[in-house]
Amino acid sequence: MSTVTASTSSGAGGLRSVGAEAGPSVRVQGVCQSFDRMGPPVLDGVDLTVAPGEFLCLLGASGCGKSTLLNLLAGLAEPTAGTVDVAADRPSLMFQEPALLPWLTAGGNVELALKPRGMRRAQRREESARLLRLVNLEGQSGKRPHELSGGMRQRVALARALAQDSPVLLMDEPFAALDAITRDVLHEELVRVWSTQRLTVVFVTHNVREAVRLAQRVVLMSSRPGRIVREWAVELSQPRAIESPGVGALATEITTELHREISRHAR
Amino acid sequence: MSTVTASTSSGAGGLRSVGAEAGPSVRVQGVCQSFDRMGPPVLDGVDLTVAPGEFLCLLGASGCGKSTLLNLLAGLAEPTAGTVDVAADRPSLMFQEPALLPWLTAGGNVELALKPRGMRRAQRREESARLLRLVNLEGQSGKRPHELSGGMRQRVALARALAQDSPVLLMDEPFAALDAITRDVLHEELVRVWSTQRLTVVFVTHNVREAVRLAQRVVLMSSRPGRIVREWAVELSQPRAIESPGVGALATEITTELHREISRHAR
Amino acid sequence: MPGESSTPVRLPAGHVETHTGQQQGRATPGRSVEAGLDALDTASVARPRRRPWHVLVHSVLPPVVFLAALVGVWQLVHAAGLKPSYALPSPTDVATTFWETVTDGRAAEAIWTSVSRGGVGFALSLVIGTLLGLAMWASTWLRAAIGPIVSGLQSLPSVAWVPAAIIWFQLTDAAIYTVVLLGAVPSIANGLLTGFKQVPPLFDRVGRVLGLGGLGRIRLVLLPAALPGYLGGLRQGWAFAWRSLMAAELITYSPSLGQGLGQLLNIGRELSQMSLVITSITLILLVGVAIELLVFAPLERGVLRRRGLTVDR
Amino acid sequence: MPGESSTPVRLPAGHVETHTGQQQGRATPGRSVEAGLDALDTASVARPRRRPWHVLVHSVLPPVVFLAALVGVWQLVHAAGLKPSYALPSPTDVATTFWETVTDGRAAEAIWTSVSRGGVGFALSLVIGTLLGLAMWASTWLRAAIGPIVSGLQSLPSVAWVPAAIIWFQLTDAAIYTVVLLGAVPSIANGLLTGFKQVPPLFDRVGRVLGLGGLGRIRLVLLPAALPGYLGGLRQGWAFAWRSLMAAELITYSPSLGQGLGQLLNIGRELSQMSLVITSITLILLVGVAIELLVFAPLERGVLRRRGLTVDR
Amino acid sequence: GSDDDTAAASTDGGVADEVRLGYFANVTHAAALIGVEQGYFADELGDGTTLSTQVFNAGPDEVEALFAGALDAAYIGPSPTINAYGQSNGDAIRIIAGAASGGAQLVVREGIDSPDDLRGTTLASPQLGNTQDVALRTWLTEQGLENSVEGGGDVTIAPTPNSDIPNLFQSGELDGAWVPEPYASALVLDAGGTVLVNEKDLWPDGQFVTTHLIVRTEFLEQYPETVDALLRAHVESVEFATDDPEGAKAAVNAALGEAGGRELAGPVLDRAWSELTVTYDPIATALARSAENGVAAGTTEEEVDLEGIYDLRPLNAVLSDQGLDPVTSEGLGEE
Ligand SMILES: Nc1ncnc2c1ncn2[C@@H]1O[C@H](COP(=O)(O)OP(=O)(O)OP(=O)(O)O)[C@@H](O)[C@H]1O
Ligand SMILES: Nc1ncnc2c1ncn2[C@@H]1O[C@H](COP(=O)(O)OP(=O)(O)OP(=O)(O)O)[C@@H](O)[C@H]1O
Ligand SMILES: [Mg+2]
Ligand SMILES: [Mg+2]
Repeated sequence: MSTVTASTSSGAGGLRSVGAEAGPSVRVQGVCQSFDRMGPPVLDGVDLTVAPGEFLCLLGASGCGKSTLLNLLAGLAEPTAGTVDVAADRPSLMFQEPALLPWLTAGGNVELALKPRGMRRAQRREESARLLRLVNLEGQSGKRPHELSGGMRQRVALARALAQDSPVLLMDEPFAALDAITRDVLHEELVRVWSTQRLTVVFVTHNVREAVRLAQRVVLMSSRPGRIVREWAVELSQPRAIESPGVGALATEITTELHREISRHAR
Repeated sequence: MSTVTASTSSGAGGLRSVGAEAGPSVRVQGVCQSFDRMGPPVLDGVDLTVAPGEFLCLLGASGCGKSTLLNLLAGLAEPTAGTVDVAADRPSLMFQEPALLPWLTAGGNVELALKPRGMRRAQRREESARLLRLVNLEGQSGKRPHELSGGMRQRVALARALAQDSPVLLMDEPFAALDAITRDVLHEELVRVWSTQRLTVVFVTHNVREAVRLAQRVVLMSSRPGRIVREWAVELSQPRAIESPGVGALATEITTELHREISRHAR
Repeated sequence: MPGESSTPVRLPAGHVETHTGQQQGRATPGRSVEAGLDALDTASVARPRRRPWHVLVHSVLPPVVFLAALVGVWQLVHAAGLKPSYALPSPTDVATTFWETVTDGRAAEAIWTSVSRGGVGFALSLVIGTLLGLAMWASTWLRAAIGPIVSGLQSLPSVAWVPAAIIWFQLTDAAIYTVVLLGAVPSIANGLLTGFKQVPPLFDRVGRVLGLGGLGRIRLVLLPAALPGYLGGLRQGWAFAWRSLMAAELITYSPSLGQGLGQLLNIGRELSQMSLVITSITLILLVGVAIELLVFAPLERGVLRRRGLTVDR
Repeated sequence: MPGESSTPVRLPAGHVETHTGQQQGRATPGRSVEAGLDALDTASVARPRRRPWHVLVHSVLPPVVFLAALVGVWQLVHAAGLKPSYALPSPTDVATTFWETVTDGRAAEAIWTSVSRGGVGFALSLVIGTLLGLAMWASTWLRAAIGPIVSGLQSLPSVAWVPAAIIWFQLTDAAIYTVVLLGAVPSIANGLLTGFKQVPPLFDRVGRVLGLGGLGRIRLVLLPAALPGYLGGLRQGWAFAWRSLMAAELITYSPSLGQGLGQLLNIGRELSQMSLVITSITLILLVGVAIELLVFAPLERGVLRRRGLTVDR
Repeated sequence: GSDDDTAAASTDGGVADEVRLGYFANVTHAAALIGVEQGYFADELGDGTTLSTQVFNAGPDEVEALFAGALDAAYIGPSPTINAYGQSNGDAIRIIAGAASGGAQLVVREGIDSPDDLRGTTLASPQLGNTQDVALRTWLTEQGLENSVEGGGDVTIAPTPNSDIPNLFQSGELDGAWVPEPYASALVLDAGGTVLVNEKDLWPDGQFVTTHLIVRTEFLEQYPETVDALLRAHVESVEFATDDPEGAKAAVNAALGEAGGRELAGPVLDRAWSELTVTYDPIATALARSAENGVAAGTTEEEVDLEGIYDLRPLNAVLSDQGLDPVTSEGLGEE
């Protein structure tokens, strides 16, 4: 299904040309997902709409279904019920694990994402070097995944996701393995790329401050079953510092709510 | 080497009986490690001593050699130069990735760590259920790794590490994939287990607040080459709240230093 | 500060990609090229239990259609007279011979003789091959000493062993088993080694960190990790065992040893009786297919499913 | 607030485990049981380049010792007179025959004939088997239709094909290649399929997320991911090809086809000349070992090393 | 089969507990087939000795089994016999009787009427260096047609297993074949071939050896009484075959079926039978000449010294007991 090209009637118009006024970038309606017939569904009636160019952060307890939802958005699975619409030929997804191909070098992994874009060899090499520089991995492009540290692998995966140049970017805890400083740098880069290229970003994280630092909207999911339970619009202006009081205040509020939500369900 | 049983002269005395007064639990002296003869060494003259029962947090930029150092402590690799002494038959190590065995269920993975302890089957089952309950995974013991979320896998790995019941516990970013609430709960559990069982813990994290929340001593590593550059003794009393001002203040100090350290080397 | 900013907006048709739970998009024309590949991709999503007609259409029909086509082509070639009928008998001739062979009990006897020999030989090879593989894994010295020879042995034709086997074991079942063992053991040992070599080193390190000794690591970590590759080795090992058995059966026939499929085939050849040759080939093939379907395919499916490797594709 | 709390303390001997960079702990007695296993474990750590005598001791010596032991046992058995010397010739007899065969050029001719046939046959099988494997992977229907039959074909002895091949292609090289193809193609196709099945589904999903089409995913993701398993399949495929070739050569002899190793073996058997039989077996084995050492072992080592799978154990 | 090398010695030394007899499921081994089918062997061996039979597909396999001590006596063709004798330096085996003679022909496709027509053709023989192969090469050379083991010359000789010859002949791949019975008859009757040369015509008295009865030397020395019993049964079979051809043919066909083979079609069996002579005479002259021819034809490197290959004393004793004429070894062994 990942290669579905517009299954609805009139097949006109490039998919990339979806403007802000054209409709939401992502629309999830009444989506349910269960993995075994016996247990409770993992997702149960999720409704979510993301406007083009919006930066959305998804929060929720561990195991509540965030990755499952991203998989559905990326078209890697079919929902058991409900519909998922994504206004992109192929949304780019950064998996929770780095998911690098072990037989390719760091550079090779990034270049692989450039191939479907029809780039020539030399151009690919150049672009992948630029992206690796962006994620602070200059000069590491010849290393194979098993020779990289955990955080370095995650950064290669980030570079690969950016290489796809898709208007919709789905990210599953992309900065979990990075030190505070590197992460700060990448936060800045991500915000820059997002605003200049008008990307639609769905960003999963466990770091509430990070969510507030980045997002225009923060969405909280409940667990067992996974549903959208709360939303916050973040009206702070960019750039925001992650340790700023404004971010801290909203983060505290969200954490409290998260705490309440989790204590209601989890145990 | 991992199964070396005291290669030095007098083979008397149980290894587990090393008391606080007996000497350091971990001693690293002038350790160098390089992976290829050409490039600069990853670790270059690392000296580190950890007292029995001490809780030490290791901070450092992504790729500075923290995991490499833990591997050396766990006896999974030999240093290119220098000596590594660990006062434990077999230190328990939680890898940066969950490293679960895919053909075993969550429970089976935990039970595997109980086998070398000579437990009977029924006892193993019981103990693994207890540990999974500890990490908030009650009732998930029959699931296989590929059916678990990222955070759940990490928690199974934590349960497995605890199952080993070794006096030395090495942890490589164990809570990176967990939501704030679950992590708080596990922080408490870890501190409880550590203080009741007088464990020696070496804990790698990128979350400076987490480090201050948990550690007695925080150690900062430089990168390229990896060396110990700064230490802080944390004199706050346990239990500490991760969002408490005391933790925040020290965390800010450490972050500043980390920032300085990283800007000196990284770029 | 919190506020619901998600006002539903109409989606312009044709500009969005839709995935629905009803999978109705699947049949859209133009996708059929990729459908074959894509239909296999969605593993681990709950799906309705396969109904009987589904099994029929997807598992039983294809081989039947294929076989029917094969027989059809054969009949056509026969009818066209490209080859004289003693060289290429007609399907009906073969069916008659086949039926005779089955009804007069020779088929059952031959199958039983061969399969029981093959089973015993393979079981022995399994034990010896696995032990040899383990020993070669554990000892670098042994691996250096006999590794290339074991691989070389794999490429020695079974007939090469026949004289040696006869010299040592005379015309007994032992000689036949020797030939079978020499055919299958290297393949199984090599399969195990190949499986071991592909085990991610992380698993072995996990075993060491958990305090498992060398043997414990092999038993609890390495062997299960290498299982998929090892199964592949077993499958090939069976093929070697079975083929070696056929070669061994060609040497001699003795009432006391019973008449196996290999001998049946040889009789067909000796008598230049193509329909008997084809009948024997069909019987040998049937046994091979049955072993595959009853033993290896379910084993493999079980192993792969247990570790979340895609089976449904 | 910061303070150095790390005062070095004397470590009590015997209570700590020591890893040193000099690896001097390795030779400690009492560890020898595990040493074999452990010595293999420390992959990916820089080590000094192997010196020539090291290569000699660890790679050349073991097989030489093993072969010497084998010849020694053989000589003993011969000297003990358990078997008459026409049944079990002495090592010297065989050495003489071997030397004659080599010096009069028959060995070189036979090896060249067989290896060139084997090479061509295997190259063909490689192409056909890979394409067949890919087709079976891509189409569920095809897999259901011919999957079990392909597996069954693997267990059909090559001799079964000889009459059919001769009828269709007469006594030409084509008949020989047919037999070789029928032996090797199923094995290669199955090896590829097995390799594909073991590819972690994550890799395929990565390919899909990156926007690669079905063919792109196969070429850029699936094939490289399955490479280690596929290589195993090729190795077995070669074994099948080579054994089938020997079978074909044993049966078809024609001056126009040249004389291969299989025919040499057959002549030995026809003339009841055990020393020629053993010479041919040795030659066949040598070729097998050479192919393993020159082709498959380096290939496998390269593939495994590139993806950080432990090679040094 | 049996577990021990040499059939365990019984008390009186002359009688074996078991005798392991090998033969082919082929009409040229008619003596063996009849003897087993009619129970002659079992009767003569008596209760003290068990008969176990092994059916082989090829001479070399049979020789290997003899060498290995897995077989005590065997019906076998002359060329494997000579090889076995030569390779063991005259140790391993002895010929104790003949079993069949004649029955080999050069059958060619239509249109070949004289040796000259053979120029440029491909002819088959059953096996490189076997009796028919040597005969074919010798005859071609006598006719002035060049041929060689390596190929080339006026006629190409393609050694091909008997069983594959009819198909190849019919498909036009072969122009002819020098084959033994029943393949010659099958070629003539089923494949439309014509006989260009009948090997009979090339030998004095039309007699040349096709099948022998041989035993392991050790067995012969250890169990003379058992060997006598074997020979008595063998002579009985031969007598039956000559006295009652119809009964013999039926017995052969039945035995073929029982030995795992298929019965021959009536006409083929009739023709084969008429070409073949079942006899206990080993026809020693022919064996010697056949060995010489082998060297001349280039299929044997050095001539095997046949001196001592025969031990016909037991056979002659049996024959004289029954009032039959003795046979001769032509100086190649004991009589
Ligand atoms: N293939 C599968 N088979 C069965 N259950 C699954 C499968 N994949 C996910 N689940 C279950 O679905 C639930 C949600 O998983 P998911 O990975 O979406 O969580 P998550 O929100 O991403 O958690 P985390 O923050 O820990 O990554 C979990 O309870 C998990 O056990
Ligand atoms: N097997 C290897 N071969 C070559 N280089 C390696 C290997 N393992 C690690 N390295 C290099 O060593 C350095 C340190 O790696 P390490 O995994 O110890 O970092 P880390 O401090 O754990 O980083 P992170 O916080 O990102 O996990 C990295 O630059 C990495 O590229
Ligand atoms: Mg997740
Ligand atoms: Mg690390």
